[in-house]
Amino acid sequence: MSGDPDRAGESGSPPPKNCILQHPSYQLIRKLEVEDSAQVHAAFLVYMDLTEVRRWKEVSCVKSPELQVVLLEGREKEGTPIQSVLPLPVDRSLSHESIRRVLDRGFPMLLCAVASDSTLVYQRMTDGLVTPDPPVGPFQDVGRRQHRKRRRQQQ
Amino acid sequence: MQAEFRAPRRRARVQEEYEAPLPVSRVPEQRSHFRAQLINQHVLVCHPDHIQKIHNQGFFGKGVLSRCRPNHSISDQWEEHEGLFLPVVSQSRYEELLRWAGAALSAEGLDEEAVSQILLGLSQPVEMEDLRKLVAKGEKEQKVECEGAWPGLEGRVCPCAKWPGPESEVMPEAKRSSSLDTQTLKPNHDPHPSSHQDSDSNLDPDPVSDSSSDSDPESLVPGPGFVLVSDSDVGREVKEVRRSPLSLSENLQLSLEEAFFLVYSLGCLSVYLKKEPLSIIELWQLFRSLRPDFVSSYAAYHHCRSRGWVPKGGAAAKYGVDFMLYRKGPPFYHASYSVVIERVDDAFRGLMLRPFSWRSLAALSRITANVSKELMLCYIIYPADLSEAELDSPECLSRLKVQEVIVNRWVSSKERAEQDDI
Amino acid sequence: MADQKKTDPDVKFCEILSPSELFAARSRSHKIPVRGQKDFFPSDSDEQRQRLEQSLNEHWSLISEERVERLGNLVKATWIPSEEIVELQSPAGKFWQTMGFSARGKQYLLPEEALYLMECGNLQVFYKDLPLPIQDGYERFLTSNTIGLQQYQVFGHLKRLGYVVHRFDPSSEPSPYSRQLNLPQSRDRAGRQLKRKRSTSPSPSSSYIKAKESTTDRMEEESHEGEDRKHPEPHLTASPEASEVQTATTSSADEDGGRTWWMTDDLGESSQSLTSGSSCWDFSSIHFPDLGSSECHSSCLACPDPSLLPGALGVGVCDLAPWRQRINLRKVKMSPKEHKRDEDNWNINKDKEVRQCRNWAEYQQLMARRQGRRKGRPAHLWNREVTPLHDPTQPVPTGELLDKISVIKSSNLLEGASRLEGSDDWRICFNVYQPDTVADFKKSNPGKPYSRMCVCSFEGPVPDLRVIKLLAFQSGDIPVVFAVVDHGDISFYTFKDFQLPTDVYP
Amino acid sequence: QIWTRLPPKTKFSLKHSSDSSCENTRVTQEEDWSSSPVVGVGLCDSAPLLWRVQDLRTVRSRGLVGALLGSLARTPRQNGRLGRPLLLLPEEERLLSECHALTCRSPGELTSRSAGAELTQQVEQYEEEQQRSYEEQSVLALEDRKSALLRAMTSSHTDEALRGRLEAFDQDFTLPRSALAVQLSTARAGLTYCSEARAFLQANWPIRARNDRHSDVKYQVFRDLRGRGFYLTSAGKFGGDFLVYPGDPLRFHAHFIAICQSLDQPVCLLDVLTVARLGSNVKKTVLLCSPGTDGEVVYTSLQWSGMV
Repeated sequence: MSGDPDRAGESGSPPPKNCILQHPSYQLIRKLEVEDSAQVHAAFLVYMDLTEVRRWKEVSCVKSPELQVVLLEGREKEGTPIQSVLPLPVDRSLSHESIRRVLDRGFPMLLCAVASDSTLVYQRMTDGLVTPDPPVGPFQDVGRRQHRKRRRQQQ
Repeated sequence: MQAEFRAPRRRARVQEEYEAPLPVSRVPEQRSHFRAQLINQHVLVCHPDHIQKIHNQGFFGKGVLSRCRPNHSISDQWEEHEGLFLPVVSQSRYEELLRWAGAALSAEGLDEEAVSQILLGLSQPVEMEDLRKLVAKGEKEQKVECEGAWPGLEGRVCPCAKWPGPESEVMPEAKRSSSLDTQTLKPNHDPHPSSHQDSDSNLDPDPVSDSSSDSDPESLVPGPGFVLVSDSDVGREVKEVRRSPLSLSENLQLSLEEAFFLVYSLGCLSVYLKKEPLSIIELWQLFRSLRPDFVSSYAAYHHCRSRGWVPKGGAAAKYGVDFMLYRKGPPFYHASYSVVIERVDDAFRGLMLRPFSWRSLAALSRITANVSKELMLCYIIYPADLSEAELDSPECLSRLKVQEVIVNRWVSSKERAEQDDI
Repeated sequence: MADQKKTDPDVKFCEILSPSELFAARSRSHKIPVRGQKDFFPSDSDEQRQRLEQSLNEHWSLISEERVERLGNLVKATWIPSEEIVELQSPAGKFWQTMGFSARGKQYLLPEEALYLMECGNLQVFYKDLPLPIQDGYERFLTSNTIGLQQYQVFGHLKRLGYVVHRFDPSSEPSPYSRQLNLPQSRDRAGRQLKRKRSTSPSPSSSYIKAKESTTDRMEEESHEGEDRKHPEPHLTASPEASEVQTATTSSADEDGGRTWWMTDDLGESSQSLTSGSSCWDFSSIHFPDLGSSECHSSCLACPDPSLLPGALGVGVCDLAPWRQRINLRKVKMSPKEHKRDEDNWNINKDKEVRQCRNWAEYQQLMARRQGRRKGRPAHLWNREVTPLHDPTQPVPTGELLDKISVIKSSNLLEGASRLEGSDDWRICFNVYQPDTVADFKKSNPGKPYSRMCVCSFEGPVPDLRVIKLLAFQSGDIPVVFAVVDHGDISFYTFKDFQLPTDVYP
Repeated sequence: QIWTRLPPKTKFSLKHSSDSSCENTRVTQEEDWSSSPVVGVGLCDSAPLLWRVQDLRTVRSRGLVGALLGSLARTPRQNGRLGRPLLLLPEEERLLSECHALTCRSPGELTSRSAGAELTQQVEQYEEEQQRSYEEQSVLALEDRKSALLRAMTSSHTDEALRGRLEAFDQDFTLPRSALAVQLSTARAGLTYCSEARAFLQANWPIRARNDRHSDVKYQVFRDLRGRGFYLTSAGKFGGDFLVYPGDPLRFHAHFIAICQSLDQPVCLLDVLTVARLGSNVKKTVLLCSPGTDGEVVYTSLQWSGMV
């Protein structure tokens, strides 16, 4: 182990600089002046995940005035449509109304539950009724083909 | 009626060494004390060495950019370039990184000119010869890099896209074969960081296909402070080696329960708010104010830890519970229990942390069974005479009691197949 | 019926079969058509429409089928509304082994049993000399006095699978106290009668109680089935502490209400006196007793300071020699691994400075001095009123560490359960016996049930810990199953006591 | 049944509420009820049960599924396929009663029926009918025996021998009383109701407490989805309120797990995760359904995303 127990053990020494506080995107999110700091942190983690891990494009942070939360918007890949992401700490509750508020922005929406240790769980939320994909099986062939056709027609 | 204990299931492939159950020394000479920072009501560990120890000994926390262990790298695409293994980034990505570095430098008070000077210097191609020399210098160089995560005021560039901390170095071409060399340099390097990424992929038919684990684990080898910038815009692909403009230093985020356990039960962590370390009482009161149910959730967490199990709150979000309980640690065993914490008073009446209906219980029990885990209700029993003043100190824990209950669905007929007509 | 047919054939509803239909029904099939694979998307294809039509036809022909039985195979019975039971008029069939009871020289069925047998085509129940259709069975037999629809749904579900299902009568169960003492059940009929009168649930009519009385004398089965438990893995050991706690608390909890208060009161008092006493001890005046030192061969312990003893208690000199002989002085054999751990363990007795201390005060001073010197003991953790549970500068093996930080006590379902008052909302409804026991089943001596059922509605509340404890206490060592009825669906859940075993890694 | 042909991704939000075809379908359906026979409900322990096959068919043709509770007459000792009675969901019961298509038949009728002389008459009739049935069945049984004999003997016996045997049958054959086939009726016999009696029957319908908000929300959602042609059953075991089928559940798998809640009701995020997880495990979309302010129901589909 290449630790430095002595130095680390001294209680008096100042803590190392924190990287998060200096991250430019973090500063951007803070400028939105959302009071709920747990939600702000959640938004930052999701922002980092989208940009750094998933490499989304054109990710921006916006404030929802009705909900007083930070929303993220971006594209999964270049040229794909914009999506809204609502980051929310996992111990919260939410109403259908607040989901509708985000959907009303007009983009496909993801709800991202942020666990206390920064684990993220994304849920897709869509206005209206989205028929699930049929289970795979030989008997489904007919339905599946029609399903695809329908989907194509809608797009 | 006592529930039968079901033996935890070992993972089929275990790719890492077990270090220790908890991040405490077991010989008097070896002492370790760790440090974390309270940011936005969350506890973050920044020091790479601390991160390693806290995570590997007891599996506390999660890398904010990774799925469990902090192992995020600047690029998931790596290439061998004239004998050196380097991460590949696109020109646009590189420019993005440059912009960020610039923003960070401006934030530190540099004027525009100085910033652009530094950035210009940064983005110059690096000669392979120089790079090889740097690599040869070896560990000494590494130490320097560790100190600063950001380009300093002196204009000295820290080539540090490294992660995680001390084990990052430029990998010589004999990346895996010269095992002796690598081993000494990287004593606790995990060759397969993604090995337990989806901690339950074996048994848990994760609804979404596990596409991320398809990526070659080798490519996640921690990188040096240099990147291979590929620019395909000019018709043919041009690749050149440059310094990485900034470090994407990853932090370890601890849940409040994990942080408090390390501070109070093990005495091995100090949590700083701004520059001041917090006392146990301060931390307790702060956490209680952040989360009204902190006493109950900590009591449940503490109880499981004191029985030697590893509770993980993050994985539990996937299953809609408070935490998952692992034997030994997620890399070694599948989670055994999904735990839901309930708070009850002296007369065992529920105080409804999470109002349960048969509907929600049915769903929980079903998904728990689907991934061959058991649903455990963990009741925290508060004595009637426990005052608010007492609750303001963690010493109230000794007045609480815990009752575990296993919820099982009983199938009235084994032969009766689940009705398929749904 | 027939009369209406004649008067107004158009609006008359009739599902009564003609003699020729009845005759034809004797040879009808007993097979249930297999349902075909379902489609995922409705399309307008003829194929799909055809398949739907075929499925519906099959469905309706199954649903509309009426029960037709040979008269000779039917047991006749009459409904006695005043007593809410059914009296058999002809000899009982095979079902008598697991259902019904005799009284006053007659044979009776409980309403749920009668209804189930009607549905099975075994029983024809008459009321005022006319046979009751199944619908009347449901509407007349199932009331809040006897057994509700949801309870009957559970009863029927289990019976159809072959389980033996009896009403649970709390007064006929041995009390938890006698269960614990393993008392043979009292055969004093008068006493039992008295108990039954007190019983609140489930409330069968009094005649049923009396009737059942004569048949249900039985001995509680003493034998306990050997449970084949899986052995935990080597490192995994259920903490002995937990099991100790369990037995200790159950014994006190199971005591009569009259004695529990006395015990707890006593405990409180003794602990109080202990703490008040300790606070006035002067540590600097208490010397360490010299017990083991090999240099000193004194064979006597001096009298303790009388000020430390409760009044009027005289303690003389203690001769150590006989005690020494009884102590096992053999060296403990240790594996190399254990040796190593032992060495790693920092032994306080090897510490020179510690050995120079003559009393507690000096030892504590030494510790305080050391603490000040010690690195890695940050002031913000150690110089405050609450300090960490573990001092990382004083390493201990993991097992010990876990013991040290185990500050939250474990409870078990029986702890404090006896003081809980029963509730009408939650009660055990049925005793259930496994289908494979039917062959040797004796109503007079049914033995230990496989489980007990508590029927609840899906729209109702989920049991809280109080309810779980209450029913666990009532049921003893037999698991309570919650049968939750969601319209046509029934799901079964158990809430079992559990103590997470301690898992120690070196 | 226009709505079963809906494209799977049709939007039914507030914005699209003006969709006229949707309105029309619903209106037509309600009107249709007036021409259909009234359904007779028996109350058992206050649960609404349907007994007559005709009633079961009527509600099914209206897309109401209910839940079968009884043992199946053909093979009673199994739980895979159950038989009459059919239990109506509270929403089905409410829908029927609001369409004036429901009447209650209490066992009280039976009591009034069974008074004095009338009862004696009924018993006599019952016995007469049983006797008549016995005679008819005897004839049928004899025929049956004869034809069986004929089949068995054609090859090996002479006509004479056969004729002798058949004559002996005619003289000696008696059907044992115990071999009489009798019916154990399922539904109680009684009057059906004609549509004119509707208003009167409506007044008779027992008033039940349905004041709580959640049942109102559930009812509005049920009504709306049914109006769109979906079939609904209870979804308790999936953690939801309704399972939503694109067509008759006999032939189709459910597509959705509907969760009904008013727009402003907060739901614990963990509960949302649980049910969304379960939905993806069973390959169904979780549907949040809330009645909007203008009577339209708002739907949001919830799917476990592919982002791990």
